[in-house]
Amino acid sequence: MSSAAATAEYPKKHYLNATQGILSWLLTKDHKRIAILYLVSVSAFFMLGGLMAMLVRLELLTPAGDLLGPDSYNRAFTMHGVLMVFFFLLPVVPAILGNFVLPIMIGAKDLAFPKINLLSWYLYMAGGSFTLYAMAQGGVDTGWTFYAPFSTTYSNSYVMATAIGVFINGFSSILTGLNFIVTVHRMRAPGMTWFRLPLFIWANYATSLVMILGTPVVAIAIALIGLERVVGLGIFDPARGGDPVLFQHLFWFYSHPAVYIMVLPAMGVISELMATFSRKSVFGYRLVAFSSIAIAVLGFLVWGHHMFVSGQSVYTSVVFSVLTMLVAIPSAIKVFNWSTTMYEGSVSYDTPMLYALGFLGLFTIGGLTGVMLATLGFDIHVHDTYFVVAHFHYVMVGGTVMAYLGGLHYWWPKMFGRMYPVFWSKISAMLVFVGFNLTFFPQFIVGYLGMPRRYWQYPDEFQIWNVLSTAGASVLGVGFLLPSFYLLWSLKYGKVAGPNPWGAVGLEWTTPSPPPTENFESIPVVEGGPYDYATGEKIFVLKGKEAHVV
Amino acid sequence: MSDVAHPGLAHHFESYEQQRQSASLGMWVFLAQEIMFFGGMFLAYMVYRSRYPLAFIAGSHHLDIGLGAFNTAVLIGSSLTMALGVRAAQLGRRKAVVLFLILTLILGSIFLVVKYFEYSEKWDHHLIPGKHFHFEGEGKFAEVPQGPMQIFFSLYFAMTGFHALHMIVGVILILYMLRPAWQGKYTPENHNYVEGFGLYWHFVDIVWIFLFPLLYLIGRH
Amino acid sequence: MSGIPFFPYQASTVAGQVDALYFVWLAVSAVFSLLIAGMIVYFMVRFKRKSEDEHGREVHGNLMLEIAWSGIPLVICLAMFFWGTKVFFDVSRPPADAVEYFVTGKQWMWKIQHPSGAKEINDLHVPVGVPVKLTMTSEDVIHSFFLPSFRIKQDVLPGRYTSLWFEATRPGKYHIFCAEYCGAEHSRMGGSVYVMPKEEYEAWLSGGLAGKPPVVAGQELFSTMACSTCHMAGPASRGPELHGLFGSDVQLASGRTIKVDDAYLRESILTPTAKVVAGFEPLMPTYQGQLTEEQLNSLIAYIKSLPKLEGAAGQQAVAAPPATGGEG
Amino acid sequence: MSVHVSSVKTYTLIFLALMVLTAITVFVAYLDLGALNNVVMLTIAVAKATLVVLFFMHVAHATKLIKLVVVSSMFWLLLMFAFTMSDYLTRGWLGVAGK
Ligand code: HEA
Ligand code: HEA
Ligand code: HEC
Ligand code: CUA
Ligand SMILES: [Cu+2]
Repeated sequence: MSSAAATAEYPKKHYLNATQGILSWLLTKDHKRIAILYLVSVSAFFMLGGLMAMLVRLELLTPAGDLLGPDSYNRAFTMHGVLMVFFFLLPVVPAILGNFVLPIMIGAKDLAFPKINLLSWYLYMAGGSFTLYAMAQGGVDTGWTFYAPFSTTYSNSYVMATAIGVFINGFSSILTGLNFIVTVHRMRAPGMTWFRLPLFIWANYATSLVMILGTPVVAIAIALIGLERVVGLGIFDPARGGDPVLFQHLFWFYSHPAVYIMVLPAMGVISELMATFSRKSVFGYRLVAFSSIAIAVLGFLVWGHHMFVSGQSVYTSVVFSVLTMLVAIPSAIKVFNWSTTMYEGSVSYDTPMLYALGFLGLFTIGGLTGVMLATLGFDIHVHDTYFVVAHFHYVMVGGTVMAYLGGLHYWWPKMFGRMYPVFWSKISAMLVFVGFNLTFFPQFIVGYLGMPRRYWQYPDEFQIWNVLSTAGASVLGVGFLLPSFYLLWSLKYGKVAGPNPWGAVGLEWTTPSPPPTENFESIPVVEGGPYDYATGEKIFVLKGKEAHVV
Repeated sequence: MSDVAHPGLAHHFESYEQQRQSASLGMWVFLAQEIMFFGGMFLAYMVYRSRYPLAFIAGSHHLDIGLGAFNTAVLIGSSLTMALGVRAAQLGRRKAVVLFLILTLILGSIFLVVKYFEYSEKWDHHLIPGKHFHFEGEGKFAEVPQGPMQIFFSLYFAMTGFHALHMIVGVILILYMLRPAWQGKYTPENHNYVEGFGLYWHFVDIVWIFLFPLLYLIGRH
Repeated sequence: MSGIPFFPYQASTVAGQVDALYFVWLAVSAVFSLLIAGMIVYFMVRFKRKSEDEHGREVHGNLMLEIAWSGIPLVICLAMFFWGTKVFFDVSRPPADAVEYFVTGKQWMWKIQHPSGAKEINDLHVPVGVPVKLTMTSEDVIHSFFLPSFRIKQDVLPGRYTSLWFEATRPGKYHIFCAEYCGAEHSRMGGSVYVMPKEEYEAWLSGGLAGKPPVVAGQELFSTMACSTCHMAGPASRGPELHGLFGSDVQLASGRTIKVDDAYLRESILTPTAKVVAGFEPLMPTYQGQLTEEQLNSLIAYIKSLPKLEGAAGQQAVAAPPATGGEG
Repeated sequence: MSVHVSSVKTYTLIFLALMVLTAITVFVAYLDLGALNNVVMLTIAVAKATLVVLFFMHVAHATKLIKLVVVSSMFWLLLMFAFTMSDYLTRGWLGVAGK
């Protein structure tokens, strides 16, 4: 923390106390307040999803199915996947961090469509409610992938309610993407050219493209599943000559790009963190910016890698395999660029940076195993085993969740104007890192040994690895719980942070913390790049007043 | 255009031009999303039509080409009235806006009513996919298997159903716009809403422009 | 099994190839992970912030470096892609002499039929050193036949055939898993594959497992199901000649030609009118719902076994199918 | 910048063109052109859609960005079609069931 913080004062009027009362929150159009609404609700869904994960891990402690019945187990991992993917990881970075800082970063007073932004949150809550209803009724047991014909004809669980939930939630995601795209195109402050945009903006822009072009396809696919179940349409029904593999195409056409919805904004966070905590601009800014777009675009052409053993044509598999390899290259570029950003930098060990460095290591492992999975001859052995489970937790938890926590710890003082206890936050970062590896590394091994995923009981020889994994999960759980305590504590008792506790550049650090409702007294004029640490010059000019940088 | 005190200017925009541009980009991005939404069904159509050509021909023969063509004309007509409505708003002609919105509303409703009769005819002939489905083919279609026939009709209902749903939403939105239109709220400076809605309505028309030949006109010779 | 297991047994000809892919990838991953970790740690220490208002020295990029770290992973990936694809095709293409077994998946069991007609549930006995091809289908949802020690798996779909082949190299007992989630008992839908020396396998077969070879069963069905009334070969036949049909190209009434494979035969029997043969009326009734998956397998096996006839051979050949190996 | 206002005449002409194209497409459906039937049908549908997009939806006078949105979303749709159909069209090439 820079010394600036010590003398800072808490502003009297800011977005949190601008208006009072619960309605002023529920009807707010302020992007910052909507971000807080998301923060609360997304965290709740994460806890619920985490609870399901704990059930799964506990059941798997022993080879026999002793804690849960098979039906409960299947519901537990399905609800875990559905909640975590659709209600936690997809919205977490864009809807919380993106909503909060995106407009400020580009010098705007709000997103282009504040009402639609609020509508997004309501759709999210509506979708969530349907899913919770399904859960309360007894849950769903189709897996988060809803494969037909199991989901359409054979499952006796609350598929319809969940499908409606996911469908509605999809539109929340679409509207967020729409808002971001229009905002980035139309609301940039004067002088904020495309190549002066912080990389977080580039990443969110790329994400939004995926949200717009991909989400509707999964929406219609899930809708057709629902209609097949309820009204008896027969589009995927093999008994009537339908092809269940067609559903997989439609599902993965979205759901592969969706993994980039989950990771691109996280990558944007990492770009910001590496620059701020190395006090230096990101190595190869343009390459990183273009990589985001490349990932978003190429990411649409690889979905078939989930279907190598599905009965898809072998020739199509070959095409998807090589394209998957290609999409890994921009990610590789980014990892190297981030690492070398530290070169000749001024590297601090603040909590957000610890998370960022954790991300680099874990995402590398997750990504490399992803490329392994893309290798045809290899995937036929490990497909639908714990190897895949380990891969995606490495990228999703080790990657995105780490980045999210880093971003949260980075912007927390901006959001609430107060610092959290540094010591505890570092402890939690370490616990997460250690617990995470202990949980998921053994799954690579047990996966290669042949343990299939979605197994409620398993042969004895796999037990040792499952015990390690369950042990790790409990450490991980503690690591994730800690922040909720000290962050809440800091709201009231934390040290006042001041406008720029990290000595960072970027428009959001020129506003008071917490920022006023309108963000800026007047729209700033931007005269420099996003990470001009070295020049030490003032790069933003507010009308009449100058903002300080560094 | 000056940015002081424009009647329709929202607080977070700097100028009305910025707001207008945002609205139109936003609407187009929304339509991009719609294209992909219907695209999923068109893809399913493509897969099954190439797989079961005969069933698709048989199914198509069971659709009423007259009603289909009539509805196509009605929708194109409604697109015309909608376009003229937007034009009236651009020029600030209050009564013309109202008139064209009402005409569009009427045409849209006619389309839906015709659709209703088509659907109920399918119901009477047991062509609703599901347990009671039974297709009586004649002549060269006598032997077309029931499964693929069900797939044809599933696609028919899914595609026209989601299309009709969009029409219904459109009709509701017109009803919602009538009052401000009557009050003269849509002016040369402030007609984003009508214009955005127009885009939506035309898009729905385009979907039908594809649905009509793909469903009604297969193998008619 | 003793000790902590790290790798599954290598019990098929392809297992070694898949493991080789794995080990090379592991090495590549280790190198890159250590490289990244090394860089991070070194930079953290070397460029640790010394004072509060210190800032970094601007380094904007380095073209050569960036080309290197895009190019090297690209080359590695492409190399692994080609290798992986080669292995994939080896695993996908059964040798011509592979012995065909039928596998039917059903919630939650595997029904397996040997070429000799022997039937088993959840267990699969195979001779060592003989290429085996499994032709698989499902009666309900999607399952997936997974043999970890052989490093192969393939989804098993309702309404369609998929296949899998292997040549076991090491006698023993190995897991069969269902790898595609299929409902409540998914994790119990498995059993064992027993790889046995040839003589033992023969002995096991003669151990009184009832069943007719599919070709024989198929031949019987062919007459009981009245197929023979139309498909009797010769000019009077109402249906097309089935001899030598498998693997040939058939001209359809729609003008298309199609290669006859398992899927086509299946479709021709279940929904004959979906693809009508040129020059024939769509007379054939549908057999959907009248045949079990096993019966269908048998019929197809029988049709596949019919050799191409030279000249106008006629009825006899249909009546007397070629003798096929394996006793019941 | 002011908004482009099209004339009533333009709209009416487009409307008439659309009606004529509809009539043609129905008429052509009754002719036996073999595979050409589909080609003609789709060409007419695309032509009609293009007219609507360009004139009723004012894309002819819109900014480059909007044109880009229109073109790229169509392109995306075609990508989805092409890659999925590549599976259906090559199934069975290898001559091994399910590969
Ligand atoms: C955040 C989510 C996320 C991300 C970012 C990724 C990223 C990648 N994924 Fe992953 N994936 C999932 C989430 C994600 N995945 C999920 C949820 C599933 C399972 C779904 C289910 O079935 O339930 C899955 C499944 C999955 C499969 C299917 C496996 C199977 O079911 O059989 C495949 C196969 O190709 C794959 C590949 C990849 C690849 C190549 C990348 C690449 O983008 C990774 C690129 C990154 C790097 C490569 C690392 C950095 C690079 C270097 C340090 C340089 C050195 C590099 C080389 C030498 C190559 N993933
Ligand atoms: C964002 C995505 C995400 C995240 C964060 C996680 C997090 C975790 N996941 Fe999850 N996982 C998926 C996405 C995710 N997972 C998906 C998509 C699947 C596939 C589902 C399918 O097959 O359909 C899956 C499947 C999956 C499986 C495989 C199940 C199977 O195939 O049978 C396992 C097994 O170990 C697992 C474990 C874990 C663990 C231990 C965590 C831990 O990181 C979680 C730790 C977090 C907590 C523990 C929360 C903290 C809170 C508490 C401990 C307190 C309790 C709560 C209250 C007081 C209210 N996950
Ligand atoms: C009523 C007469 C009739 C009966 C009974 C009949 N078929 Fe056929 N079959 C036909 C005709 C006619 C055709 C060609 C038209 C077509 O493809 O549908 C045909 C086509 C076929 C084909 C495709 C041949 C090709 O050349 O592509 C197969 C395979 C077949 N039948 C198998 C069977 C089997 C197996 C049975 C019994 C279970 C059976 N048929 C019973 C009349 C019959
Ligand atoms: Cu059968 Cu899983
Ligand atoms: Cu993927």
